[in-house]
Amino acid sequence: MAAVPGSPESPGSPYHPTTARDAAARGAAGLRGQPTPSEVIAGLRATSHGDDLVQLLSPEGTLTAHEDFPFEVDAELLRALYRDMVLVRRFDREGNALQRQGQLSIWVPLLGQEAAQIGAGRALRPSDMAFPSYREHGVAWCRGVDPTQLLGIFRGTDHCGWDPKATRFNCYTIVIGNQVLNATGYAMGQRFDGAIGSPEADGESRNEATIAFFGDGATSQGDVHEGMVFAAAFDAPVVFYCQNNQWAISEPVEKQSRVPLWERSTGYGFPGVRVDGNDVVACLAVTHWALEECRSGNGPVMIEAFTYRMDAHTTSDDPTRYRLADEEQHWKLLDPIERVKVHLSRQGMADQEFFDSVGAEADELAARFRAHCIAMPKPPPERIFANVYSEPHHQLAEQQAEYLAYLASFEGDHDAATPGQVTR
Amino acid sequence: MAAVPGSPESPGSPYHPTTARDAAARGAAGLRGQPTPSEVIAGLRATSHGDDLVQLLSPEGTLTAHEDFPFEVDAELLRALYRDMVLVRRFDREGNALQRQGQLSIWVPLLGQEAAQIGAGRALRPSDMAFPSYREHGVAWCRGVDPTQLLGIFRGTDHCGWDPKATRFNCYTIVIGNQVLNATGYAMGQRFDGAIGSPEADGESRNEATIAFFGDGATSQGDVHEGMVFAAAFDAPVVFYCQNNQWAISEPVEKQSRVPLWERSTGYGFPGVRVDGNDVVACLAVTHWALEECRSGNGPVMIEAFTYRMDAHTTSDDPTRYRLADEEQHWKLLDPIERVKVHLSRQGMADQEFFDSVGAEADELAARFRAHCIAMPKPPPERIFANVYSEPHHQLAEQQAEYLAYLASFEGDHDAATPGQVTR
Amino acid sequence: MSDGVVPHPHAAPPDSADSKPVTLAKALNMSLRAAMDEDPKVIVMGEDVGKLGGVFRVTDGLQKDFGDHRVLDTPLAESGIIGTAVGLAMRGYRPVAEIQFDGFVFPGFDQIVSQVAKVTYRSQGAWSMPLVIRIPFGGGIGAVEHHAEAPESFFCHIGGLRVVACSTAQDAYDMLRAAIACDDPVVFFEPKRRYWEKGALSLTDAALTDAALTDAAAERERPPACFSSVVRRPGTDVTVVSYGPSMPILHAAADAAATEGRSLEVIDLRTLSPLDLGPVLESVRKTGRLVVVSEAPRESSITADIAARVTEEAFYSLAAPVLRVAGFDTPYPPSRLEEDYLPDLDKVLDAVDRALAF
Amino acid sequence: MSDGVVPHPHAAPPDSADSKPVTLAKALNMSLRAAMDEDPKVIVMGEDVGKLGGVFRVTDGLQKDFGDHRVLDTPLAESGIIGTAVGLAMRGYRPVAEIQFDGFVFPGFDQIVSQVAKVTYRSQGAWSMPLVIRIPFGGGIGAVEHHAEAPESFFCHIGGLRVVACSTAQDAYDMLRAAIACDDPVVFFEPKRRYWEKGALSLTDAALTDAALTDAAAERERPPACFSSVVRRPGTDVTVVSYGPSMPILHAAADAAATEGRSLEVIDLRTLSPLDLGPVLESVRKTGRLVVVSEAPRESSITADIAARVTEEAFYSLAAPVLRVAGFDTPYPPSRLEEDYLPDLDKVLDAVDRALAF
Ligand SMILES: Cc1ncc(C[n+]2csc(CCOP(=O)(O)OP(=O)(O)O)c2C)c(N)n1
Ligand SMILES: Cc1ncc(C[n+]2csc(CCOP(=O)(O)OP(=O)(O)O)c2C)c(N)n1
Ligand SMILES: [Mg+2]
Ligand SMILES: [Mg+2]
Repeated sequence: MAAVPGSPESPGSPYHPTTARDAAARGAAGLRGQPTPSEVIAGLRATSHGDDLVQLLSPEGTLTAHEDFPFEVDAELLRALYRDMVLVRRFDREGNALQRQGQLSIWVPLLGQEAAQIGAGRALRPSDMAFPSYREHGVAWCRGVDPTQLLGIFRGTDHCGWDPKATRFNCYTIVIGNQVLNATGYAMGQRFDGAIGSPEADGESRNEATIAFFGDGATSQGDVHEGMVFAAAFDAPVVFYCQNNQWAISEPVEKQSRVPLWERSTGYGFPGVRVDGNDVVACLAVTHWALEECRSGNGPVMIEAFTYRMDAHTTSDDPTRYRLADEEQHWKLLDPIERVKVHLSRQGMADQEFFDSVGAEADELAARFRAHCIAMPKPPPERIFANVYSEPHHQLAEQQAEYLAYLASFEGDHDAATPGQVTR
Repeated sequence: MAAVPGSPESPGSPYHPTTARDAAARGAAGLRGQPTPSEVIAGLRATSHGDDLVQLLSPEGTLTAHEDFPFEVDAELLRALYRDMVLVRRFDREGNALQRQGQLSIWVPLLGQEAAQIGAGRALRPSDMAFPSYREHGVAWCRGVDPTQLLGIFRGTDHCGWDPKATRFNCYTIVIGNQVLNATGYAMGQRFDGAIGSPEADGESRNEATIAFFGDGATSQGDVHEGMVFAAAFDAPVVFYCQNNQWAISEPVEKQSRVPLWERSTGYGFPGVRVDGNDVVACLAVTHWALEECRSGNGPVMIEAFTYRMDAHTTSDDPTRYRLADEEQHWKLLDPIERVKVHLSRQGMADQEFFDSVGAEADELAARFRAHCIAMPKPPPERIFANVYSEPHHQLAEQQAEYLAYLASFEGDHDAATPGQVTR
Repeated sequence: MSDGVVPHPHAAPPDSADSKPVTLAKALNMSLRAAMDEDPKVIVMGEDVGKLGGVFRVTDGLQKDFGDHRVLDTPLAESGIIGTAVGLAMRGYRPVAEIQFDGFVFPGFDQIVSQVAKVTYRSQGAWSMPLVIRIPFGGGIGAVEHHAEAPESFFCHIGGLRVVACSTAQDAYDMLRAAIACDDPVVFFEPKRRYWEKGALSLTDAALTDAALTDAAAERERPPACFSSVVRRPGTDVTVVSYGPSMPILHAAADAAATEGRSLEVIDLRTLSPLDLGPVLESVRKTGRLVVVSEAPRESSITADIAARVTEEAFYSLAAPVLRVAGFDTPYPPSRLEEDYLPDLDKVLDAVDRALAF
Repeated sequence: MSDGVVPHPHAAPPDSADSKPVTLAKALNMSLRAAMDEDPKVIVMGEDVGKLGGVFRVTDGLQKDFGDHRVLDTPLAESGIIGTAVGLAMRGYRPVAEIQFDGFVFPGFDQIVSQVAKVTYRSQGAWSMPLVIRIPFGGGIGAVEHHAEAPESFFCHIGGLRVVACSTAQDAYDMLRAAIACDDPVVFFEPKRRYWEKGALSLTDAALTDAALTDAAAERERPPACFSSVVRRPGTDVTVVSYGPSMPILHAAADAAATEGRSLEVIDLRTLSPLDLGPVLESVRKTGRLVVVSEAPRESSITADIAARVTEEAFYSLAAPVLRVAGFDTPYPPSRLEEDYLPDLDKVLDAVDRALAF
């Protein structure tokens, strides 16, 4: 990665650019809505990962092997990963556009995190289980969830548009971090079922693992801690996959931790790795390794994928209020897709025709995504009462019957009543 | 400390004596209510602390200096610490006896943890603030809380019998771990007030610190994690003082962590120390150091006081159901009071007269404690409604008036009605 | 039992071979054991539930017999207990999670509100959530702070949960079996101060089936449900309803009232959410007067809900407003004051008097 | 204002120098600013409250002007926010903690139940707990899960807390000042879908004092309180009460009913715990009919509580049972269904019709 000004080892407070003493020193007048110099340094610092980062494919497109994470990489794999990332980015951008056009209430962009998600997602086997947060559209893609199934949440037609059990990709979780405990519990179940630690036969094994996705901000939540405590206590085969995208809405990662996030794992006695989250090959190799550790009974494992949220937090957010364009510019140089493209081209692994065909496929996907979105109807009111319980529930049945009867009472009205508007 | 069988470095699973694989290997039949061999080893292992333990006064009574924690120790100090521990143990035992005799609903014994508590308690300045859990009778003693003020909680006459603000010793907290966040918040306030980091004048400073007490079991709670996250984020002058007494009711510390508890601090980027919790001098020296770190602006700091709960969890508990007498016997050899007595005697720092006088003082204290307890009356019913709010509250005023009128309605009854019994 | 009236639990148990007096705690223990015997997916988890058998010994001996794969001593963290139980349920287990005391459920509250209660809804039914959360609740045992609370109303306010409370050994056994068999999450309240009281326990097959529990309900032609309310003692003048720990007080009140020639109809709600108001409404249409008894504070509570709904549905039948005997809107007081705080015989009789005076 | 009747908030604000229309969000912002200006111990804390000014911009500009010692961007953990706020309050601060959305208060629930609400009681008054927990609440903004809930009933059930909800810019300003000035913990609900609606804001001194807020209360000779309920619009046929986001619906209903010759009396509760039932009872004694409106689910809720208490205290005045227009007992639905879920004009008018039909 390119060297950047403001080394993390610089004296002062590398992880604490805005301590009280700093603030006291510059006085309240120092706070003027613009990032202070120390904040600028902190922002840029975040691009400097320290020596501990696992990287296989450099931003310049150079591929090197890593002795701890051996992984066979061929042209086919790289092309497939490239295609995944381009397609995912394309429909992600379409999500933003649909929101701007009023077709979605909100969209949560993954821009910049394609490698972190595709690398992890492609390391999973169908029999593994994944617990996402809410930004994991790339992982969803790898799990076979059709992108259109993601739309309901953001259009307000459902809370989860895919079958989390069949896809082994849980519903999105919005309450920060609390899915991490559910993931740990699921992994405990895998262990209790004897689905780990059995010998391979014909290169195949029935061993399973679970992966939990969460952000840098989430690491502060008690549930994430308890997930790690339980996983360690029960040797649960779970990979704690933290996408450190440097920001939790407007708060830089320095607000959550003084030290790199992967180091949390040391306090619990299991391994942690920091991987270049913009390097899809490294994310794949490290996640593959971590899942294997879990499957063979050596879980849990923590991965910090060091990446960057290149867009706003959501379409409702305005990042110009809290970070500088310089920072975003810097990370553009580290783009996760570009480096794969450079490598493919330079190594003669793909020609223009390939890139064009992926581009065309992406446009088709985007068009289908858009068309599907626009056609999605308002669900019927019965949906309010459906699936609250798995077994019959007389009280809700009564409330539903009463409400439907109430709605029906408008039907005779001359002005073709729409409930919720004045109809009298 | 004496060497014990079952080294923590032995292969197998030093921190996980009862993993699923162990259990599977020996089958369900291996579980017979008695500790398994691996559990016995784990229990004994817990007495072996590894190389990282800070000890100044050995169980055999030998005092040595520690280069990281220099501390001046003289005869007067040692005699005072001895007296503290003897007196505290004496009224603690009286608490047990009062419970057995029906004068208390429950008592929470500190037996075995006198050094951990007196060492920490005596390191505090009056201006420091302490947040106890529920077993910190020794710390209460150091804060000037009269032992009789502890009785109300256990007799059911109050929820806190001392003034937590005046004594700077918060009320006991029973919900495991949640006081740790309150302590962190208080310490944040100390920092915001500028009560840390100012230069000493005449050896005196107005710098303050906070100390939070919690157990080994508490480390699993999300609130303890969040306390550490917030403290690190705000450079709060708080000492996280974990008394690892090896047990959380019936669960050995291995259920909570694979690694020594002090190592948690490394995941947050602040220092952690494991101290011999049965060595009052080491506890004093290390806590003194930690508080100074906090006062000078280098907080937070974590201390793990490695000790042992020599009695039951509470008077309601029956430890014979889950641990062996051997383990308790072993720890008797490490008694926190005995080693001070040996040192005082051997060094000629105290004679029999001194020991006798302390014994007599302890008996007097116990007698006063007992007499006070027995005389404690049932509080008046108004107490139910008092201090729910700091400001007037019409709804509770009404409920109180109504209830007192209801009670008064019995007063004319011929059979001298006691509410709560049939009076009609 | 088909008329919804069961024998007075204080009456001597029928002396038959298949019925014997056991403590409520023992009945729960037997219920867990039977469920675990029948279905290997039933697992028990919590703090100290293993070798210790739980602080109330409800899980006594289970780890010994079923192994530490199926009876899990967990780290000390309630959110962790509930949150991992959710994951285990997704994996196909039927976890029975123990919260050691009522006052310690709150660290796990987010998991209950945001996951336990919503997983099925969110996933449009793809996940069921067959999870039981056992909570010993209520006061009267002289305990320290946080050990004597009645938090049931919080859970009744959460759509997606079922909430029940048992009051007899027989119900303890049957209802826990039914709760474990239910594919929905059930918050199961156990009246801790009644743990050591003995009651008849019959293990006939009928008692084990859901059907038996919903008999009365089915007869009133409402949809099947795991649980239903039951008239414990018929009467004509005032209806008194409660659940869990206060039920013996209601029986005592009915006895005392009878000596004054007043006839109380005693109803045990058993299910708190959804409420099974059928028997209550039927009774109120007869008596015209209702007293609701609960240890929980009044504001935004289950007693308020019963009062509101009964008034709405039986407005013209009521000769008096629904009266409540409940906890004050304060934190739970120091235990030497709990007899002033808790519902008792006098307070219930006083409320009955007031209802009759309207 | 002394008769407890304030002008219709939809009426044009009086065009005077000391009154100007501002959004409800802006009024809250101004209130925070004024409180911080006056008392250096007032601090603001939460997620993104600093440079971003909060996701709703309620804290906009405060960090810039008061510094990051007094406007704290905290780590992402609600229990941490509430728990450290408790410690800061013990240290003498008056923290105003922001919970970003209603559905995210639950990780902090234990701190609220076990510490915030109990610290004063436990310490026999040694600690006061001058802490305000601000929660944007309610639906109607087309948001994703957990962003549209109405959790107020949970807090009303907790002795030791005060719970309030504002509905106008003026109240937003005054009530937040009063909440910050109060030595008790106040859970302060803000109707998020009304944040951008403008209302008159007068900053006369009278509006700033507690006294003005409790005027009506004082006249009814009840003990002083931070907050009181208020008749927004007098009427004679049916009393309709609500709080926060549904208030404009009540005004619209009163308008619509007026065209049919029916006169609704509209009451804004403002304080949810303790309830200030005086104005409601007074009204019901006149109208005989009460409709309570709230977005919260019905079971064990604030609407149940109002129904139960009003029925108990005004039994003979009621010509109809208290009717409720409230959320269903389900999780909050996907937002395209929220217009079906939420109270609206039709539902309120329907309830008014039903009340009149009794
Ligand atoms: C418990 C909870 N608190 C607050 C929020 C509001 N919120 C949504 S996303 C977010 C920031 C999350 O940051 P991070 O964990 O780094 O994930 P990222 O969004 O960067 O992927 C916050 C505060 C929430 N969803 N849940
Ligand atoms: C939140 C919560 N859960 C459960 C309990 C019940 N309980 C009381 S003490 C205890 C064990 C505490 O162990 P530890 O933290 O090691 O402290 P120790 O008692 O050993 O001093 C438990 C589970 C509680 N008080 N609070
Ligand atoms: Mg982030
Ligand atoms: Mg312990």
